[in-house]
Amino acid sequence: MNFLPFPENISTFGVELDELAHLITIITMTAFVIAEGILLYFILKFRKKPGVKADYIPGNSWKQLKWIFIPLVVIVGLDLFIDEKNTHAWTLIKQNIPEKTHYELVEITGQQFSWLFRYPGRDGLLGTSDDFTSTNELRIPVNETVVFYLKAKDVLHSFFVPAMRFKQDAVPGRTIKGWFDATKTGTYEIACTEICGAGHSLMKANLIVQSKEEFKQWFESEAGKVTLPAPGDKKAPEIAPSAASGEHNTAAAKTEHQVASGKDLLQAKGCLGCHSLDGSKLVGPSYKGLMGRKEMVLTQDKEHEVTVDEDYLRRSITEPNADVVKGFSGIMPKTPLSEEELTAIVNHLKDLK
Amino acid sequence: MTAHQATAHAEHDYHGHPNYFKTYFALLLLFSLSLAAGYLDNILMALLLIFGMALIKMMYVVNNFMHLRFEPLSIWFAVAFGLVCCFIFYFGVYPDILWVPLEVAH
Amino acid sequence: MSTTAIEKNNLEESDSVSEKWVRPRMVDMPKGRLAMWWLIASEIVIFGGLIATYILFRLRHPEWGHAAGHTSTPLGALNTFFLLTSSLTIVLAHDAANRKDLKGAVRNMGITLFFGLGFLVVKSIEYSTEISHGFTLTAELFWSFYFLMTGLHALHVIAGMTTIFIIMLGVRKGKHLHRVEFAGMYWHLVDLVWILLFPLLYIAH
Amino acid sequence: MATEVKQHSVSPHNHHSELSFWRKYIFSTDHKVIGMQYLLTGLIMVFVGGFFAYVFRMQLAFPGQGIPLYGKLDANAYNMMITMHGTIMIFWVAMPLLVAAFGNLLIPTMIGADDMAFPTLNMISYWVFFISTVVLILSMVLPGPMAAGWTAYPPLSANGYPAQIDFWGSIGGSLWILAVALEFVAFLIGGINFLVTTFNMRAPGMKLMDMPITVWMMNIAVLVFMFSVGPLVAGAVMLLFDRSFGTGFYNPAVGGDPILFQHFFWFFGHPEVYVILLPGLGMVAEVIATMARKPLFGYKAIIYASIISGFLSFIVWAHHQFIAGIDPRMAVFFSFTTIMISVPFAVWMFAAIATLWKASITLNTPMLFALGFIGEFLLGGVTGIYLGASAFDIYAHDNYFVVAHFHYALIPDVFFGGLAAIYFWYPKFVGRMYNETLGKVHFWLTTLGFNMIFLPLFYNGLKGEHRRIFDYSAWPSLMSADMTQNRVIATVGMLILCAAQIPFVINMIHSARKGVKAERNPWKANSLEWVTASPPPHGNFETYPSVYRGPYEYSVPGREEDYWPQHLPQ
Repeated sequence: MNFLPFPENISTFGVELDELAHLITIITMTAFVIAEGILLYFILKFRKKPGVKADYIPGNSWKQLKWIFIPLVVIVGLDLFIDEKNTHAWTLIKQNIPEKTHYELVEITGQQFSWLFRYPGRDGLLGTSDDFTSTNELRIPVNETVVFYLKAKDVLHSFFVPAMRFKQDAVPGRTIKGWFDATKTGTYEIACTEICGAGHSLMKANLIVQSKEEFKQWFESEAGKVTLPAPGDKKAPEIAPSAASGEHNTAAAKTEHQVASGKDLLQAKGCLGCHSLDGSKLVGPSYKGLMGRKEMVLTQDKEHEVTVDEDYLRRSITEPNADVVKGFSGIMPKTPLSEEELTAIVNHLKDLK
Repeated sequence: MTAHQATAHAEHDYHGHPNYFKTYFALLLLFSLSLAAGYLDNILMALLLIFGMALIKMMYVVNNFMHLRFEPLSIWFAVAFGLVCCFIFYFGVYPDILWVPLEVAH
Repeated sequence: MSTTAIEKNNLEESDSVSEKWVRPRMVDMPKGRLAMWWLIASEIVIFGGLIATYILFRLRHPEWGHAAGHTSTPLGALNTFFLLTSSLTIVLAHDAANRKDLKGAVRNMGITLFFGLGFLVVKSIEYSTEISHGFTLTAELFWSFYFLMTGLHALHVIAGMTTIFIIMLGVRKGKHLHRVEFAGMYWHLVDLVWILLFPLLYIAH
Repeated sequence: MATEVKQHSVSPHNHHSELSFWRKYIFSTDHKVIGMQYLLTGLIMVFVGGFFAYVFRMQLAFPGQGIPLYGKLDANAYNMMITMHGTIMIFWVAMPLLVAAFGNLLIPTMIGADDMAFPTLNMISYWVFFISTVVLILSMVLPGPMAAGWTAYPPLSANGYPAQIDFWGSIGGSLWILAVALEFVAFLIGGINFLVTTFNMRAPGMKLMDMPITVWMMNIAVLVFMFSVGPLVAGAVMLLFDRSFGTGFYNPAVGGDPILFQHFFWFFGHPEVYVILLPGLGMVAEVIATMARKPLFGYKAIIYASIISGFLSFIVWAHHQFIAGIDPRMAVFFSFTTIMISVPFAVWMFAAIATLWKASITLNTPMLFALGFIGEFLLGGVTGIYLGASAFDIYAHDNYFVVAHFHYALIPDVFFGGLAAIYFWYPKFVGRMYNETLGKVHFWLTTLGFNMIFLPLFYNGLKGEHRRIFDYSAWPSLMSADMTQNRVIATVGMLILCAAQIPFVINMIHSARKGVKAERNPWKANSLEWVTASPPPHGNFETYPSVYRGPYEYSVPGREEDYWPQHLPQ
């Protein structure tokens, strides 16, 4: 029976969660209706009638108190039953990962106002140089257990997929390991449910569940685009990437002083989370054909027009909310960038068509 | 108001004052012992000694100087429940700080 | 808080004429002392929460041992000595006040204030040496905890000293003798917290 | 009880009349005046908090359009408003109204004392509270107001990490922390006053088990508050240091831990909601027992149940953090304790309903509000079982199911319980009867408005609508027709709830001057506050009453009158 207005469930453990919800509803709602019924009945039946005095039932003897303690014992019994079912569901979802031969791996990083997803690349290991990332779009194969490593870059976020009945807070300074899976293909919404600042309500991502072949094909095309550094340098740390490699945040594990290309930096620093490359309007203005474009800009809410040139780009990265493009809200966080990274990004943005 | 009755009680409230000087010297002795224990090589032994003596000192101060020994049981209960709350908080937060690998997010 | 059990057994005892000391009931305690005990219970929870967190972090960061090494144990020991003796003198002051010996009470309270002042002086010496060595509030998390806990404790020492001073003025004129006890209890609380802080911050390397 | 005979002089405070205006009304040490001051501050702040609710409810129902009386709302202002709405409604309305105002008004009069144990300390506690209100309003106006929810989780509440420390840029948030800390100090001082008065200044012959249940509840509430607030005071100081000086208590890069503050906050947070709940329950039980002319069912059972709930409330806090990154094994333990803590309040509900068995109920306004409390709170308690189950909480955490649950648990307590108490003791402390019809209109409109807001939100919550979102247009699944319609219904319900308060304000102000003069015991109740004149003179009682029986001896067989006041020898 499925009378609660849940959205359609696509995960295996979601079924268990729905069952628990319906069990609790049946138990608690019957108790609620009985209690309300008795309350209303008593109110109507024992209204003040002239000449009729109330009874003296102080309720201090066991005979009278049993009217409270018997329903109480029933409630405690039902509660324990609910708690047993709940512990079963909780240990299934949160405490242990089902034994499977092959796991899909993904590293999810929440940052202010976008989600970054990192796939293990051809070698199947996260944290190696052939990983590739995507922003605000998580692709997983259907009927496959996906093991995730949830992290947060700056403040608390919360990874919530209503369709999969799955939610887990991302905490800076921790890597939370867990799993989820999907049994139906399609596109579903991902939301952030822990308040994380002004752009909290724009922090949306899409979960795209694909059939195995489609996923494999997409995976190959993405993995191919990654430019591998000199083959000798292939590091292969064990699965948990977090503690092992130092700054695993930059897309390619850089050799000592060679700065990652502007494009990878846009990805790694999460710029593409809010600014699109193909002209579509996301949280922030798009990068398409940015150089030399005329923009209406608000500086200390004085509206004036500015042509986009190098120092405007540099200033709007270091001082994001100094001049805000009209129609957007000034919520871009200050991201710490070294001088070379800043010049790399600005040069990349300049020759973007 | 039980004013006059309370003062009558207050006179012979503290039968036989706890000997303050004796308590003081006991505290000094424990204090110097815990200082000496600081230089023990066996770390665990030293820590146990030091904090054990700190607890004994606290018991002395509370019982003799603050006269807890002569107070109604509810006051014992209040002080004890305060400590119980701290322990509940300690054991509640313990797993989240000590069983989690420390990483540095930047 | 259900004191009915206690009240029942007190009922029978108080009728017997024995000279045996009877544990007073809550209702017979003077108001001030009852209030002081509740205040001490809430202070215990505040410092308790802070110390519990500090212990958790010490267990999590073993490397703080070397940072803790830079706290000067001799100065800490001197402070502990100051507070212990001032605890003794404030109790003697309370004892003197009970015996209505005004001069003794004022003298003892004066000594307590002196030791309290000594504690603050030693504390400021410690702070200045540490900060000059570069261990400021934001140097390392250990130092943040160190300055937070000792700073909060020092504030309580100052609050304790001002109450003792105000009550001392009253006692000199023979008023409010029962308040000496309350200042004493607050001072013992401050000493109690220091007894726990001293090993945690100074000895545990 | 040992029958010590206690002689009493006439109340020593009769020199009250020639005090100056300032000493008599503003800096008064009379517990009744201080109670009224808390009540008025609470009632004013309910309109401030309510205005914020009005603004963001309008924004949620009609996103993007200008809001009358406010204009366009942007994301930062929205975050600030939900933070302030939560903070004000809990710390500046529920606590002063239920714990401080009625604690000050009722405890001395109900136990037959002339005033609180420490009158000047009582006055200081109100003025510390007043300063905290001023600091709170300042914190809303100054730059950088707190915009991280009323729970203020770091790193967001500590300017995020790497912390851009600009002390003056984020002065608003720091003042918010200071205001809440000052409010804690005020309630600590007030609490100690309540405890000492109850334990030390009871009327002769009044054993602990003869005290009305309201006095018991106030004391348990204050004790639970006192023991739970400690760690949060330490936590708030650490947060203030993080915000202003860049220390790293909650900054993972330096070794701190953001989860630590959540533990600090909720170790205080959960006992806090019982601090608000217990006084409301106590006063509603008074009203039900008096209006049903029947002894409160199972007086001792309720008291022991409440004491147990006081203890349990300390081991239950992590159910707010099931999915906040704590160790999953902890959630199993806290899920069990959370479901167990619903048991004492089930005892409360059954006892309240059992009191009505074979009673003779007069349905006037206080009784209507009291029964409304029981009816609404049942749903609040029942939905608590959902969220206590950690597995369901995976789905329901931080979405509108939680919002609807805690409003169903808090609003019956503060609105219905508080208003039942205001109407019940209005004749006693103002000296005039309120207008019955205006009272009933107020009740039915409030019930309609309240249910109209939060029932649809249960539905939206189950559909996955998560909370604290400024504009849902980014999520097509949440913009479906039925959910947007529910949001509009909720906003209309909120407007009805606001409109319902107009008859209340008219009733209070009008009857204060032109209402019928109230006699000493209009409801024929037993407890001691109905012994003195209404409004009670400065020293409360001309001659101090002694107590011979429990407070709930209604319709005792063999007596012609159906009530038996505590102070009558037989």
